[in-house]
Amino acid sequence: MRPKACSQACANASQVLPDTMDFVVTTLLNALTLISILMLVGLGLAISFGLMNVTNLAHGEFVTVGAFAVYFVQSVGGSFWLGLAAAPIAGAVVGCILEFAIIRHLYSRPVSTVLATWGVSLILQQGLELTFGLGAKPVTPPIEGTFDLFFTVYPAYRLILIAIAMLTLLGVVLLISRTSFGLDIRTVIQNREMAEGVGINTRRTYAIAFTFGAAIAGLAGGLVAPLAIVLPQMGVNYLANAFFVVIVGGVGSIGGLVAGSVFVGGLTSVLNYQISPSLAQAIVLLAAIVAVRLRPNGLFNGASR
Amino acid sequence: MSDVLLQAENVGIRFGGLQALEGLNLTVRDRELCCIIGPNGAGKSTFLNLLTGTLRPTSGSVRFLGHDIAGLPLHRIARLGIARKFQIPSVFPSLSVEDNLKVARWGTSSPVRPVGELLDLVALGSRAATLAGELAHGQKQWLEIGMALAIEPRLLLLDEPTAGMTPQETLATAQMLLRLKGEFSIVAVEHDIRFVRALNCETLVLHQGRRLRSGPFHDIEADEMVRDVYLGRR
Amino acid sequence: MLRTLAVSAGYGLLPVLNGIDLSVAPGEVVGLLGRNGAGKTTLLRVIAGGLKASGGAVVLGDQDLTDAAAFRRARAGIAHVPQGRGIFNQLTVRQNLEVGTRAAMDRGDGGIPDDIFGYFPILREREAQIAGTLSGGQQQMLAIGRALCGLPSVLLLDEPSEGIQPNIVQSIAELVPRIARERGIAIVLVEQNLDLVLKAADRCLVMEKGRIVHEGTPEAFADESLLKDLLAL
Amino acid sequence: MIARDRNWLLIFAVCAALAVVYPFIADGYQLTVIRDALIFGLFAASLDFFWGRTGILCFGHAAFFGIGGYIMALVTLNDAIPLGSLLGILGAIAGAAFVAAIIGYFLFFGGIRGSYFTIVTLAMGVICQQAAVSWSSVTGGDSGLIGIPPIAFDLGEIHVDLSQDLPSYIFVASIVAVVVLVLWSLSRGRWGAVLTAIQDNEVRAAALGHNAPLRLLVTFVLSAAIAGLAGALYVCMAGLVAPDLSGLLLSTEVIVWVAVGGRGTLLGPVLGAIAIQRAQQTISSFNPSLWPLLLGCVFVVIVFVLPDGILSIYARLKSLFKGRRQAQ
Amino acid sequence: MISRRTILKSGGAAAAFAMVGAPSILRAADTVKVGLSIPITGLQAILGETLLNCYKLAAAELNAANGIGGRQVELFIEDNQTTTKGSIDKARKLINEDKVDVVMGTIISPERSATLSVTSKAKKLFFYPTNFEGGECNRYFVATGPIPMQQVDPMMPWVAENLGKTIYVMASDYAWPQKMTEAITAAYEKAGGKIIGADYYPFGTTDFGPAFQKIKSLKPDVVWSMVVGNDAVTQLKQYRSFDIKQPLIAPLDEVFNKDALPPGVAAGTYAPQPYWMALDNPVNKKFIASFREKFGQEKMVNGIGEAGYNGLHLYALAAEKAGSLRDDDVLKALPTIEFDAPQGKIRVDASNNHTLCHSYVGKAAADGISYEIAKDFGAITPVTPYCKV
Repeated sequence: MRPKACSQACANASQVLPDTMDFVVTTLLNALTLISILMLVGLGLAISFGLMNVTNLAHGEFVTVGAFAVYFVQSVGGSFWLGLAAAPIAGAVVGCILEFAIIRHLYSRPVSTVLATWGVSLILQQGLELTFGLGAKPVTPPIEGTFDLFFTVYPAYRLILIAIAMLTLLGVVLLISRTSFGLDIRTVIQNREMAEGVGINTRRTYAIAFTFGAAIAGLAGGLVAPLAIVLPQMGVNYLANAFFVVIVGGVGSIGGLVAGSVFVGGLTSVLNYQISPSLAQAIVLLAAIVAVRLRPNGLFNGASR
Repeated sequence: MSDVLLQAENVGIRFGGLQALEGLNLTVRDRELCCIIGPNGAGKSTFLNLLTGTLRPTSGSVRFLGHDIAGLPLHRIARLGIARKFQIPSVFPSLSVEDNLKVARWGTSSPVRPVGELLDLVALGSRAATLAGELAHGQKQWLEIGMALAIEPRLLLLDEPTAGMTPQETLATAQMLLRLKGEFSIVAVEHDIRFVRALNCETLVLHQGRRLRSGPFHDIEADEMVRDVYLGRR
Repeated sequence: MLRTLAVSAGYGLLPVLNGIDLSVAPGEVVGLLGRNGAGKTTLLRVIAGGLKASGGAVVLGDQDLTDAAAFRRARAGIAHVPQGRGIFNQLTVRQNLEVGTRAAMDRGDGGIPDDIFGYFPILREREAQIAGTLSGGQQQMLAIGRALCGLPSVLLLDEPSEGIQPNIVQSIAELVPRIARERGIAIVLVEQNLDLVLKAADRCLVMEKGRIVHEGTPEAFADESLLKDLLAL
Repeated sequence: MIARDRNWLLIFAVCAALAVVYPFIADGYQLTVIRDALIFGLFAASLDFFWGRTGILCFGHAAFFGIGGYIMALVTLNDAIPLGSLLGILGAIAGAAFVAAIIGYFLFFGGIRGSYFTIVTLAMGVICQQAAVSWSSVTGGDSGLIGIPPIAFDLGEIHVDLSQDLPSYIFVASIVAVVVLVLWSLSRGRWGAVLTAIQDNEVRAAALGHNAPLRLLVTFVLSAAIAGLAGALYVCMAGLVAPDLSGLLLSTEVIVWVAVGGRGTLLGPVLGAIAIQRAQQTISSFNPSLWPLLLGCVFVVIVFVLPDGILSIYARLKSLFKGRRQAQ
Repeated sequence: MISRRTILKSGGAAAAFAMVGAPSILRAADTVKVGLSIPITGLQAILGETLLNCYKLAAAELNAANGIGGRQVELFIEDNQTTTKGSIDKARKLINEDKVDVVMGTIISPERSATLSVTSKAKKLFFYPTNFEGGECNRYFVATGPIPMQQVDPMMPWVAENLGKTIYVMASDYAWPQKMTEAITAAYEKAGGKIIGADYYPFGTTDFGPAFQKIKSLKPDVVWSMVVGNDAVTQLKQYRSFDIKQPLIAPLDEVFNKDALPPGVAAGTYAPQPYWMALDNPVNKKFIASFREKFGQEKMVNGIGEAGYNGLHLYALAAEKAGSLRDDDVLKALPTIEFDAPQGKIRVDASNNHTLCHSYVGKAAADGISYEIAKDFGAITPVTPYCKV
């Protein structure tokens, strides 16, 4: 008997279970967890890739650096929350150095940016490995156990993750739309030379925006650290999906980012339950390609323009 | 009526809630020259996009040699015989002038004019080996007209062909077009009144998406209403 | 007010400016004429900082700005309205003006000066509209208005008439000298449209191959033969 | 332009001469090393034909290499199929081309260009590797398919048997030489000029009657087909095919080879592939953990110091020399 | 570089001459060259390090005891980068350039297949230490690790009796777990159990939430995880956070638990292995002691490393008995000898070149690192209907 055949039959059998609410709520929360992570990683990319048109293949390493920050703080005796506070700072520091040393010299050379940032990603991975040694790093979650949600029990830490992700998103939306720095960013993105001409220090604005994106990715890394593996090579697991989120959702808008995250994350979670997870992943990526063909400007085009 | 090349009948287009163009008619006969003028935002470029099939009208119809060309891919439209010169000069900067013209000729199945003749027509004979990106602004515009000629068009659409040109370049361009007038039809959208005056052709004046006046240019120039909304008084 | 001393510049190895000496006083409008490729736009870019000078100096009052970044020059009081206007299409009219005040952050109160709407009442009307949907003429007014929000002492206008319908060109021709006088701004006006220049400028310069070859009052330029000679009309 | 052509042909001739002389000075093992490096050189040239001519970076090119390899393996491992090696090669080329045509259709006609294309192809590579691992009934799963025989077939009078080192080296070297020459003549002629035009301004090219998406698609398909050929050759020489031959790592490596060798030169990537692989194996024997670090630095250094690749050193030296002579 | 190669070449020529002249092992001037293809970088680097150390230990032990037939053992260590291409290149280099007498090492299947494709063509002996799914069969291929039937067949009745009658399988999506699941299903059904679900996750999965949701709704008695490598870390962390009570069987070992897992997450899990550090016999005690003395007191060792260590010793014994390093001679002698390994006495089966391995179920202690032996099934003969060498 092929084990896969069983997997199908069992999946079907499980769908007729009576506690539908449990199923729906858990699926929803699973999807939300994934969406939250994708959204946070994608948020930084939406800024660098979507707005500044910088294809940064070292973006995954910001996630890694954030996760390592949590590991490091814990390993010297600090609490998880201290580590989580250090994560975006670590991401920001690395992002700032990367922007200063490499990216800013390559704004007009997109293909070179791809090469250089991939190189940086290799250097960072190997550097982390040389510094912290081989293998996965242990990170302990701040709270163990589950939380009772009437219909189901769900890991408490995942609920915290979702909440922090939503708050961060809200913060970014407010920052971009309500503050004068947000206005500067939007100005620089639209017409760099003219922004410089009205007295905005565009280099600084770009550097800050890029650093900010790296900080959010670092935060994402800190948040996933207790949940997933912490390893110098972990970043690549998030990179491709995050790019997809940005492309599918439509470049240049927060709404698009949310739409993209819901599309990729939601579809992955739901399909994962229905079919073989490998197939599910392939289908999600193929669906994303088709979505991009049908809506080249993104699922959410027009909203920001 | 068999010599009608392009016919726009009662054309209108609406973007979202905005009626951008309404009730426009234009008939271009074979080897005819005509101009479209009007204030900014009058819808000239939109109208040109409708004529080239880039946009599909929400009402009325545009037919080229009897075909509906709306929504066809650009290269198909080019192969039907519609050449277009863009507002911003768009040549291929990393190819030489000669290669620019060659690439243009290769776009059609049966190019007629040899490259040498094209070079002479647009007065770039001495710069054949220069990279197009290094040409002066006006020369780029001319090269682009040369590229449009290379595909042996039935109809040449020019979007502000003299934008950024000095007065003397503008006049030279007008003379170039007058020389070509007998070979195919030309529709030019233009701001520069001197240029339109030099062409002195049938002219359509747009205003707020509608036809304001049409007729020979000297009639238009004298028209009170056109002077009011567009030309201004001295 | 604004002086350039033997400024030269170029793109790559191609020299465009060869030792330009230019001086503009507060309240004065200087028209810059010349053929395409003479270097007019390049000169404005060098003054505004979009392009580095390869030699010479750019001085504003007693500040040497030759090596300053473009945004520093803007903050020092040089406002540039480039060809094509450079409006932030996706921002509202008001946001465009607000961004314009960035240049004045060290000098002004950060607010949009009221008299901007006096010059351009249409901007108040359209305050909440997305700038990209304005007509060309309105965008030109917004560009000038935005430049004024930075409380500049020097205003560089590059082809304000380009792509603008004739009747709006006329009103710009009237506004430019008025702005210069009322606000004491030195204005450099680059134009192809001879009528506009002759109407608005106090003094006219003719450039050719990167040099200033002729200087005179607009009245002197009214002489047709001189114009033909200089501009090859 | 003509001087550049002469330079290229000169370098090509030198390389060809070296390739002819090499079997006389090398032993069998060294021949196989260079032979395999040449196959990856062919792979690099295939990527360069697309990337160098269109300016669009494909980050999943190993997918086509892997598809070619798997098809070759499946055909030659199936005893029922006659003319196994020959059909395998043809099938590998056709299979890679077919997949490229499908993906390319969606992307090019969907208006996907630039970084978007890069990212989507990156994901394509990930899917391909995952499919090769999961679909184990056909692909042999993560351990791949082993026992692929060396290329051997009879075609009329011609008898081809590449089980020995020297014949296989000659076969591979000739294929690489021919393909590189053909791609080069394609890319400098009409085809190349139109592609350059599309790269410069696609809308303009379309308005002149060029079917830009189709041109890009055909170029992409051709490039993928050659990658498939390279994959087919490699698995026969190696005797097996495995999922990571279509994976992200190989996709990355081939980009480095092209970038180091010189994008758009076709010959440079072949040399880059050989040089880097030799360096990699040597350094790895000496200190394993140094290589990834060094690879990363190579990426960064290339971008800043040698953006046109090693082949440009020759042209640079020449112009430097000329400049000096003029200065004197 | 050139001089070194020349020396190697002349050395090779001398060896060839010596072989023709005197077909014996007794030429103490030469060394026995053992080529190691190890994943030192790449995905399997943690396990690679332990494996390499075990080879070094075995070589040091042999050399301290007069080598192999009086000849010192020389290790040629190459990093195969955990890739197919790297494994092929390095195997070729070891055989053709370094002219090694035997190739050993590799961990995951692609490394093994790639190395095997080179060694089998060159008719060179290749010793593979890792637990594998079986299926590959070659005269010159010697497996010193267990195949699924050795681990699973004796264990399933015990699982059915002690842990429960239904199992849910979650695994990485590749050949070993798929073959394992087939073996588990067959043996478990014979023992009266039932596999009620199996899901295979692609490598690099960051969220296993849907699997835990299934576990909650399917309510199996036992969860059997074959999520491996880095993903195992993610999977275990999340498994704990969902607060699932069922016993978990997971293919972990002391090295992985210590170097890769957060403290305690593996506590209480079961694992079938041919070797555990907790084995109470003098050979194992000595093995662990000398391992720790050489590489550090806190170091752990696992079944893969032990199988590598065994492989080199088995080779040495066989070569000594054959009095020759020729591959065919060593192969002939190999099934006739026995080695007193840390896991117990082992020998290579003549019919398939697989090794008779012991089978134990270990249960992880509260620290999540070390194991206690939950059940000893004794030594199991490898039975491979598909393979006859």
